[in-house]
Amino acid sequence: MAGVTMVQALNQAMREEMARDETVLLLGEDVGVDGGIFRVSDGLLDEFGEKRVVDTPLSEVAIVGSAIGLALYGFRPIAELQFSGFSYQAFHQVEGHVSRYRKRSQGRYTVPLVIRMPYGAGVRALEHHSESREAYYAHTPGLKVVIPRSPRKAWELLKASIRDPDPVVFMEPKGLYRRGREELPKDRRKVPALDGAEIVQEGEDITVVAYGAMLYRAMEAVKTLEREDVVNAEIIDLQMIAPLDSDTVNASVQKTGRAVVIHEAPRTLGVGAEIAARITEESFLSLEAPVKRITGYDVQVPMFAREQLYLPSEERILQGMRDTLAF
Amino acid sequence: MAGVTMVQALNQAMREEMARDETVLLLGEDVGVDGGIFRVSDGLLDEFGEKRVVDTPLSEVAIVGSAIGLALYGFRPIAELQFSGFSYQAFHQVEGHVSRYRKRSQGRYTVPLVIRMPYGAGVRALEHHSESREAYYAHTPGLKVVIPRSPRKAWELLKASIRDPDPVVFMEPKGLYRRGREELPKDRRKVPALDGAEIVQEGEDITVVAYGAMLYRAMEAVKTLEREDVVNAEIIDLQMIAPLDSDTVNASVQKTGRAVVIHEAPRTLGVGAEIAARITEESFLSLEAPVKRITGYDVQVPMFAREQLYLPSEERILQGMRDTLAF
Amino acid sequence: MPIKTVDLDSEITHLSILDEKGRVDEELEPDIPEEDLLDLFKTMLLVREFDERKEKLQRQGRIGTFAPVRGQEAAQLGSIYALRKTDWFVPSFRETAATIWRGMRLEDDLVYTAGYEEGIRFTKESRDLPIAVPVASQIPHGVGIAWGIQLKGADDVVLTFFGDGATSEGDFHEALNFAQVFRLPVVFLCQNNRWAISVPLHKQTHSKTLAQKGIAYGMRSLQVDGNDILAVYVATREAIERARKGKGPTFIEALTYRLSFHTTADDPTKYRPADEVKEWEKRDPLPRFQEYLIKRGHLDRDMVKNWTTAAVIEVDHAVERFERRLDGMGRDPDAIFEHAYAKNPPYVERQRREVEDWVRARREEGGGE
Amino acid sequence: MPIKTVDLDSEITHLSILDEKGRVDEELEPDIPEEDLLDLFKTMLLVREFDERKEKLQRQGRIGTFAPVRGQEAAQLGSIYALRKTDWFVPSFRETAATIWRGMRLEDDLVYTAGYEEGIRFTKESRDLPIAVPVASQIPHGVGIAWGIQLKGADDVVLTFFGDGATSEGDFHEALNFAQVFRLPVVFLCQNNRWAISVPLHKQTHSKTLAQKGIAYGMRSLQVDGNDILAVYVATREAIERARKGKGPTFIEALTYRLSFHTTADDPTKYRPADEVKEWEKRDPLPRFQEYLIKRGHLDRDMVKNWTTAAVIEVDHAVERFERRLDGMGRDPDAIFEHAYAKNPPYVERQRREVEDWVRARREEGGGE
Ligand SMILES: Cc1ncc(C[n+]2csc(CCOP(=O)(O)OP(=O)(O)O)c2C)c(N)n1
Ligand SMILES: Cc1ncc(C[n+]2csc(CCOP(=O)(O)OP(=O)(O)O)c2C)c(N)n1
Ligand SMILES: [Mg+2]
Ligand SMILES: [Mg+2]
Repeated sequence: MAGVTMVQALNQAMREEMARDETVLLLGEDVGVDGGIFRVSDGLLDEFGEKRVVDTPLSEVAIVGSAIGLALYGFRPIAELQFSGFSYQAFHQVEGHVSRYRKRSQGRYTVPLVIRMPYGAGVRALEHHSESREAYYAHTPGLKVVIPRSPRKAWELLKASIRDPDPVVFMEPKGLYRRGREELPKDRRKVPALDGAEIVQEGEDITVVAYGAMLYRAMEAVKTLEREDVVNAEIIDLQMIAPLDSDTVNASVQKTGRAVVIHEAPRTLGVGAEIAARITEESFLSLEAPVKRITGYDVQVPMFAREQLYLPSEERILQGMRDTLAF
Repeated sequence: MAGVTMVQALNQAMREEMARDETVLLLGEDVGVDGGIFRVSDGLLDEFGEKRVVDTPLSEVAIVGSAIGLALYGFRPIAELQFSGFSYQAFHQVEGHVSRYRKRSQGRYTVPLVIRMPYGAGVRALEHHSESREAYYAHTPGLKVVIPRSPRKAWELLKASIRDPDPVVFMEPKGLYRRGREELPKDRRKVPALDGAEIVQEGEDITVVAYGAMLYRAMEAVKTLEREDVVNAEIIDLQMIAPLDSDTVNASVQKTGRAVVIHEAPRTLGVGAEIAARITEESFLSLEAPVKRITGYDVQVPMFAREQLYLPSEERILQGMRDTLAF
Repeated sequence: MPIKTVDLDSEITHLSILDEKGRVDEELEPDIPEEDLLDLFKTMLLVREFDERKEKLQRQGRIGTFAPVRGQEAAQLGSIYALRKTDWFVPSFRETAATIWRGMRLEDDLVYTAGYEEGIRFTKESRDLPIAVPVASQIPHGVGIAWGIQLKGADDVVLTFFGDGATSEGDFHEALNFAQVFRLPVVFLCQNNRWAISVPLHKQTHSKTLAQKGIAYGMRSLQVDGNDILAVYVATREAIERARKGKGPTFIEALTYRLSFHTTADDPTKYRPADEVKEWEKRDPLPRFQEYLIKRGHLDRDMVKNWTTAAVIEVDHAVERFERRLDGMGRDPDAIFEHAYAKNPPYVERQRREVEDWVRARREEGGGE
Repeated sequence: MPIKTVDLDSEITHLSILDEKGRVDEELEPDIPEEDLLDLFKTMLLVREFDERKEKLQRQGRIGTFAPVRGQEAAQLGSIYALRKTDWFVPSFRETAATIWRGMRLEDDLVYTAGYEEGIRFTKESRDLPIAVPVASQIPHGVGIAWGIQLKGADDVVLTFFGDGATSEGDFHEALNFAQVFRLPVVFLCQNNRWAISVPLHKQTHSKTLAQKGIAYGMRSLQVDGNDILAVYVATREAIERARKGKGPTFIEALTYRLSFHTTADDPTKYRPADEVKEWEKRDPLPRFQEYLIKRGHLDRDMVKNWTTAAVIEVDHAVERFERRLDGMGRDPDAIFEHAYAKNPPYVERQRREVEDWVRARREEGGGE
């Protein structure tokens, strides 16, 4: 098959950035010799040596905390946390410091680090390996939160995140790690800066907002909808959930008058809540139906045997769009 | 002055519950000899002894983590964290365990603990002492999150939280600790179970949703509004932001057609987002204006000299209500 | 004297009773009833067989990933054997041997590993915690239970397990400090299997032993040969008895080795020299224990053969029961909404109905999965 | 041998050079230039005066709460003096003496304590971190900076401060382990002032010394009399030089005492015996250092008197400048939205305009605050 998987694209992005900028380095549990438990850093140790690809002790606080120090000193560390479910061990470092050094020091000290972590369902793993709690980070002022949808996007957004002057929590939808391939751009040097949402399909009748793995389910559902119901959907990939590019979303809703938003995370206070609130605030008079949230449920994420019942399915998404169109 | 402050009410609630139920105990930094840095546990050590009122080492993880163990064993621990700003040190224990043991053990093990923490602005303190990040906890399935508005409510809700079979994050609006006094009920034994929002004032024209310290600003603003604009507001104190009693809110909005929601927390993904989303979902056809959020801003909370510019002021709330009424 | 050495009253000892050839130090040899010795041995055989079978089931996609025990049987069984049924057992995620000793049914473990919460089955009397996936995060829970025991004046004890990697986490540090400050009846059993996934011990920490980490808390700490079931038992028993008498916690480092992969998702040949594994194969706790039992006249080769076959059959049966149960379980969505709260809030109940409606609609359409 | 003692190659020494009467151990006495000695002494006087003045300003409501230094001047100045300007200083929240030594202007400190971010003023050349309020959370930052230094091949060093209470936090543990695993050029300076707010040392941990906590990481660790500026200096200098030479981190426990309250929000008479404070008054680092300087002929009583007056005047001037600056600063809302991100997102800019409009509207109505 042509092209690369998301795992390979992320690997390539790090490789290129490390070659371009010697202040970029990678640290985390099992990122070196093992190449990362998902193989995202495969080969980087051989290429860049153990000063720049560092296997650390089992210490999320020290990984994030020392990455802060490295960033303060002038490096651009990429800290890998093995699963988002273990990122909360270091949550106080993120809330208390990563998001604040710029402010606290009146701009003198900044922490342009990237904290990478796989998140979301789809790998038949144990408890704590399937959650989507990106809203914790998106609710924290001072952070950027990026979620790529495809290999190419993963490559582009990770590079942009590494170059970004602000700290980025880079959440990798692990269900997409090996789903599908894409060619990377020919010209590898041009990297657009981090910048909001992308309209992946234009349409007139309904706005469909999603990100990460759910985007594909949304797109599949839209295909069925367009075929069976003869309507056009505008599909938006948020790409960044913080800062949230609600302007793009609102412009779309002001055209379509209807919106659904889809994510894996629990509904309550998930990103869909903010999208719904901002649409209501800014596009109220255009709205012909309530904004519909198609999301994970407000309970603990089940173990993997029942995961699919928990996640928004194509059918649920399709139904949600139909309800919204019929409202 | 008659009645008790919120600090005294909380103290009284713990005292009564500890006297009633010997499995209730209090642990935390400085809760014993010092009586808590806000004096909430004043005198409890003398009354109940150092086995039940325990000064711990400076370890939030161990405070919450050992409280989990105590709860698993059959105790009903109250864990005090000194400020919500230091609760993130133990966030992984809350996200990973407090909220999950019931589920994980298929109901065999439950953790009926209460994690108390002062939150919010108003004490002219250093960084990390003024934040309102209750949404982190409210977004975590399996937890209850309670926020009292007054001495009497603090007494009642803390007692109910201690008796509740689920884990409760009990967030105390520190700006209200010594603001105003109220009598506690004569009959101290009757304690209503934790149960959703309360309509503190009935009205017809607009629904005003708030909780904690902002409720008073909302009430003051409503007074001005009612006086100057001749309208009636229905004021709802959420009391619990998880589970969120949106049914009460929606019933109100279906009557008034308009709503504002007020909180100190950053706007993005704050509780107001969820309220706005649920109102839009369930009361869309009744809505005559977009739900207005009057909140803290999406930046790091400033140090105390500029705190008032950050917090929703009475004027901002008044203006927000007027905009909503005039929409 | 301006420069003086502080006397810390702390030293770290290393205990070993059964050597690599199965020779015993008779002075230190504990007095374990024959029946128990043989039970422990049978359990070792069973756990090995179970591990292997799970690996196959996983490769066939019938269960999910899991962490094998191979190499650590003595560390787990020697210590758990010292615990009373009424004491508390706080596992990490690799203690299948200890958990089986505590009475877990193999089929339940398979149900759990297949992704069903129902595999966790405790009775009201259970004093075993479910597995804890976030490394080290269970350690403070064990401390809290021990605190509860102390407050209640009960004479129970808590045995808390974790690995070498766990000692780098803050949770380990905070929990051990607490336990010693309050002199709680808890024993910390660190299975130092020399690897944390791909990270070897010397990259995990620069301390010469893990046991010495206990010195930070003024805690009694020692090292044992973790592949020597007798030494593990003796050290744990003593620690438990001290704890039971109110003398506070002990930290035990059991030196052992993870002979297998980290989990089925892992390929250790990527990071670990084959030689090292071979060296440790020689110290395998199972043949060593077997030699000991044979030398003591408790066991002969035939028994080993028969029991090995019996283990295979036991696992066969467990797998059959597991598969029957899976069939019955279907994909009942209700389970998602159970045990979330004592009583679900209204909107969660509405979500539950939403899922139920979906599943019903699907069934009516005659669709499978 | 089945039970053997493991040789840990680790012992904890205690260093003291200047005793409570100001008598010096001449063999260990460091060779500090007279000018520097007197500068250090002047700074001690200044910090004392500044602490007192801040207390008054706080009681008058002109500044917010703060953490006084009294009793810990030697621990802070002896150590910070050993640091080059180009080395890195990572404070906790009580290091006003060290921070002043590094060049912080008193008025900036007052501006900060009055609740304005602008009190934090760093230049591009600054190698001092801002204060860290969450206990122990700054320790890994110092480790990361040291790691950066090592990677860059620079010969700078990091000096990281924290208190006795901080040693109970997981962040302390994870950071020290990291530092030793990577042999980083960082010195950990623990000011053991025996209290963490109301929690005394023996409730904080059961370890005999805090220094021995370094044994957990195989880290060189020692104890010094923290009220003895010479001992603190000698120990820190040696540790810094080792770090500079690539020999890795050192953990120094400086035994000192918090003579004052925890912060202005605190009343230590509630929890701490007056006797204990009296005992420690006798070991006050200031008179002790003063005696030493007088004995060495560097100082006389008149100089002390004049310099004390000079300190008062310096603080007077700082307060005046502070008050003038506050006037000028107004309540500019813009500051809330500055330095939030490199570039604010559009909705944050809209929020900024919302606040500006409010403030403008208010001003136009002629309302003050
Ligand atoms: C807090 C946390 N971080 C990372 C992981 C991922 N992880 C699972 S097991 C493991 C290694 C554990 O090593 P050790 O403590 O030595 O136990 P062992 O696997 O050797 O039994 C890691 C890093 C996790 N489960 N929890
Ligand atoms: C993580 C965290 N928990 C609690 C607090 C509240 N607090 C501020 S200072 C302090 C005591 C600190 O003691 P120690 O480390 O000994 O430093 P000292 O105050 O004695 O200088 C506490 C509990 C905090 N700032 N951070
Ligand atoms: Mg291990
Ligand atoms: Mg202290």
